[in-house]
Amino acid sequence: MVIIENLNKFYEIDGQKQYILNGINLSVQKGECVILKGVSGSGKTTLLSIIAGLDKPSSGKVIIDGEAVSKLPDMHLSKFRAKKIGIVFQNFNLLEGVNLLDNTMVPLIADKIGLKEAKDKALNALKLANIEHKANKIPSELSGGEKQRGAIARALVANPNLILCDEPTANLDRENSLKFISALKKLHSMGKTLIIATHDPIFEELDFKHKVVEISQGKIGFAVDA
Amino acid sequence: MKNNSFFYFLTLNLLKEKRRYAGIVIISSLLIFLLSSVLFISSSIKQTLNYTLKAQPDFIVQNIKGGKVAPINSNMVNKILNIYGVEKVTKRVYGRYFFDDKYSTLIVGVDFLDEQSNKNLETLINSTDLKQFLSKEQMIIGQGVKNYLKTHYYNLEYNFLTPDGQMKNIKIFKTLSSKSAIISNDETIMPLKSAQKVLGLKENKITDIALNVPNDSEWQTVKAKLQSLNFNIRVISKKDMQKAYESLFNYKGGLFLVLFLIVIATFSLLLYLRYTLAASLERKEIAILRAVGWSIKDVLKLKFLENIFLVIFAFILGSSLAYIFVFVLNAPLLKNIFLGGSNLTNFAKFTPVVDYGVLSTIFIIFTVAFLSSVLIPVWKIAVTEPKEAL
Amino acid sequence: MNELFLNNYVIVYLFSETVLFLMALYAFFKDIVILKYWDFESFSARQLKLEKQGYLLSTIATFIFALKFILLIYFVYMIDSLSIIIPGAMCGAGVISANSYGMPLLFIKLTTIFTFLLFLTLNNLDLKAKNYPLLKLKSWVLLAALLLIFLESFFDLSYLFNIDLSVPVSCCSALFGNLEGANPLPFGLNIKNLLILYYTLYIASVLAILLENRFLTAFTLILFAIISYYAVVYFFGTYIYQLPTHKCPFCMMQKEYYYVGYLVWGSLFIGLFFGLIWVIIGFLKYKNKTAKQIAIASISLFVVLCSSYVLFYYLKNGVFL
Amino acid sequence: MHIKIALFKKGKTVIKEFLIYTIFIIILFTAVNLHYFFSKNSINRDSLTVAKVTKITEPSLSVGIFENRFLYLDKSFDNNVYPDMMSINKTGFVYEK
Repeated sequence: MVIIENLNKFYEIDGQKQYILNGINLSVQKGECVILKGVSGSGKTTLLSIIAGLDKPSSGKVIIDGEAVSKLPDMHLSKFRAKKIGIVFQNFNLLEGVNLLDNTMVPLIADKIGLKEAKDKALNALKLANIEHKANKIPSELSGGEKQRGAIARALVANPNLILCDEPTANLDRENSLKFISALKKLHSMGKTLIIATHDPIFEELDFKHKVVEISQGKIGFAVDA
Repeated sequence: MKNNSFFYFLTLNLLKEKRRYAGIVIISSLLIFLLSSVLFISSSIKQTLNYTLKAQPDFIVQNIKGGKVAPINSNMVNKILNIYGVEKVTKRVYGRYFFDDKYSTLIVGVDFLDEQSNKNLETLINSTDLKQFLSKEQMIIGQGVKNYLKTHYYNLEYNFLTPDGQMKNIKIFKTLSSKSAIISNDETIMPLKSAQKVLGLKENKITDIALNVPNDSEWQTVKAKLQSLNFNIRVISKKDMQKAYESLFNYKGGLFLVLFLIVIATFSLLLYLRYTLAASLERKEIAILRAVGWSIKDVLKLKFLENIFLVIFAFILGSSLAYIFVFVLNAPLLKNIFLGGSNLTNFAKFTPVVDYGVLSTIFIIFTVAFLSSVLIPVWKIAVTEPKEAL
Repeated sequence: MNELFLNNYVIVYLFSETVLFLMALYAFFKDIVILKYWDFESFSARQLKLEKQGYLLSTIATFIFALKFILLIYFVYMIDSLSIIIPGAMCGAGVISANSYGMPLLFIKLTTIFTFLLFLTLNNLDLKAKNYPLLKLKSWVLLAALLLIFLESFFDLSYLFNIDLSVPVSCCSALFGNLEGANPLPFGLNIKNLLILYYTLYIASVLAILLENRFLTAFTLILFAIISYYAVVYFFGTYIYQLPTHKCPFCMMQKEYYYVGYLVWGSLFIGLFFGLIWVIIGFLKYKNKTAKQIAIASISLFVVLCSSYVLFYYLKNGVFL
Repeated sequence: MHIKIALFKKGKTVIKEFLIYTIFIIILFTAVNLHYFFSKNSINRDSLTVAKVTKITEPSLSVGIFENRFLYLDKSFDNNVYPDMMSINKTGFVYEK
């Protein structure tokens, strides 16, 4: 499903290369759940954003479903992202002033879809994330956990196979974190591939993870198959 | 519409930023309102003048003395009648009568015995009243004249003071409608003889002679023949007048437009700065859109359509309000720029004229300025890196 | 400097052209940078920046194209309305021939619009592919289009500044009327042969497009456009004006003829442009069904429109002019 | 927050607030067009009748200075820089003294 080959990301400052990611090799099978562990600044977020095509690598390759995403032109990359990848952000990233239903629709809109169909799909996704009763609320009226579920609904709406989560529980209390994990389990049982970047110890207790990858200073420290 | 979720999102986005856009729409419509009002007035006057040119004789023959128009002998009419191809030769008597050193009226003498004038007069006043009108020495006055006379308590008649010091009393028969005030506001129509007296002309003297030449291709020859009647004759053709009217109001419209361009340049600059500022506020939002799968092209489309919506909204609003201001409310304040304000108050009503040329002029000038000033900021925001959402 | 420059139309026209000129100038430098430094394989920051600037260029190009199209119509309208000010002119034909810059200006305008349309088509194809295969080509086309804008601006100013309001110009009857003994038609044609050629070329162009023969399409379409010009001016126009002696390509754009001239010339040029674009992208091994359909529909509309004037005149009056 | 209402067709929805603005604009636009349709030329015809009687078609300008109403015929060349332009002191360029 996801193959990362010799991935580098660096910035050149005064002619010196500052590596953020250095020679990453990783492969994730379909349906797997992978935890990227590491302290802040270790590069796990950068790795996640390169996998999602939000950022470009300095060299190396990311292949998702047989497509080399990092060299795709914007139009294709965006379409690819809309269809194949769902992202759950640390700070939820819902559009302010737009209700949850419309927020969930956003990934579909660029794909020239009818409004009715888009709303139906969005409502389905909200149901899946157990938040459809708040469909008409705007983000500022929602609690952190509700926002998180909204974000999951948005990540699911286009029915992607790959779900990426960036520090998903960083802004949640323990109760909501547990709820989030049960939601992840549901996704896992649906056969989605999950890649989660986190440093929250709560994920240690996860019973369905396949792999834990520790990243430190831009390198893969060790990878454990669970 | 297959794409209507996009449209829905577009409107959602516009309404969400309502406060931010309201200011832009208000200023834009105000600018369009001002420009359209001015151009509507000038094109309306131009159209009315061009329309009334139908009634304008093809040629006017004047007598020039010392560079000024001097009375011409009425026996010149017979000389002109001898030229082949000439038709409807009419005497015209007109001139300014000053009520005091500021206010004046244009006295026009009309030969009511002339069959042609008679027929037109019938349509101007009801034919049943025509006999009554011709029975006495009476006059028809324009709205502006009426207004002036009324403030001086002359409701039924006026005593003109002729240049030789005599009083000439003429009854007021009718007031011309303000609908024709663009050309008749300060006019006083009276019988030819009375006009001659009021203007101090001798009986065989008239102001000038009008004539028609039905065949266009004869115009050059007839003009040459008229010129050769006397060395101090001036011949004015209808085409000269049309051109003069055209440039008279083009001039004002054009001058205003040049000033307006400066205003719109300032507006564009402000718009540019505002959008650049807004771009930094919107970065996060656009980054989210990009992160969930919108391409640069989609964002560009969204932002451009938003602005096109604004432009169209402001354009319809501004130009419709200008239409109401000019053609329903008769452009208070602004009217005097075109009609002047120092003589009799003008009661002109403007003929509603919606000229495609004028409308497209306003639209083009505004769209070009607006869209070109937001183009680069909009692009800058559309290429926001999606990783900024993280 | 003369009274012309206080005319509303002229002011707005020059203002818009100036804005477009500045945009074109900006795009010109950006385009040169892209042509020089583009390297798709690179991951460098510069390459990423260039990819983004590609979008800026296509946005500017779309903007310029849309406005140039509107401004062409506006220009023709302006020329027509100037005929009141310019002595001797009865319609746009006299004004445009007021000096020797007029006709080339009109021709450059059409070429500019065509070049931009070509760029936008190439750009669209390029963005659809995954590795920018047409980038160099489209950038060169854009460069050409921008250079044409500069040329056009020069001609614009030369044209407007050199109109002398004190010198009468010829009106259309003098420009297009039958000259004594001289045949204004090309290749020594007469009206009958001109019409035969006109309809033959129309059928040939449509067939060539349908048979996907690109060389033939280009050849017949261009020839058809040239013949159409003469056919409209010297034959179909007389039916639009319902006057056998009135030969003019401009008067039909006036209100008296319900602005039909815009439709007549518009359909011809749109057909020609899309036909040629179909030919060009065909040589690059791309297919575009829409361009093909627009081309056929547009020239067919042109032919039907012209012919119907003749037909209706005949049905109404029972004779030909 | 935004109430959506069904419009014309099933399944097609428009935000109510947007609809209000659109309807406002459409009403304004229609009113203007109706006014134009019913009142165009009615004013012109009156002017034409007066002009037919007087055979004078110059605009009735409220000009302060007395000037011959055929101003435009004074082909004056007192502006040496732009001889083709109408001289500004005579055309009613600025009407007040």
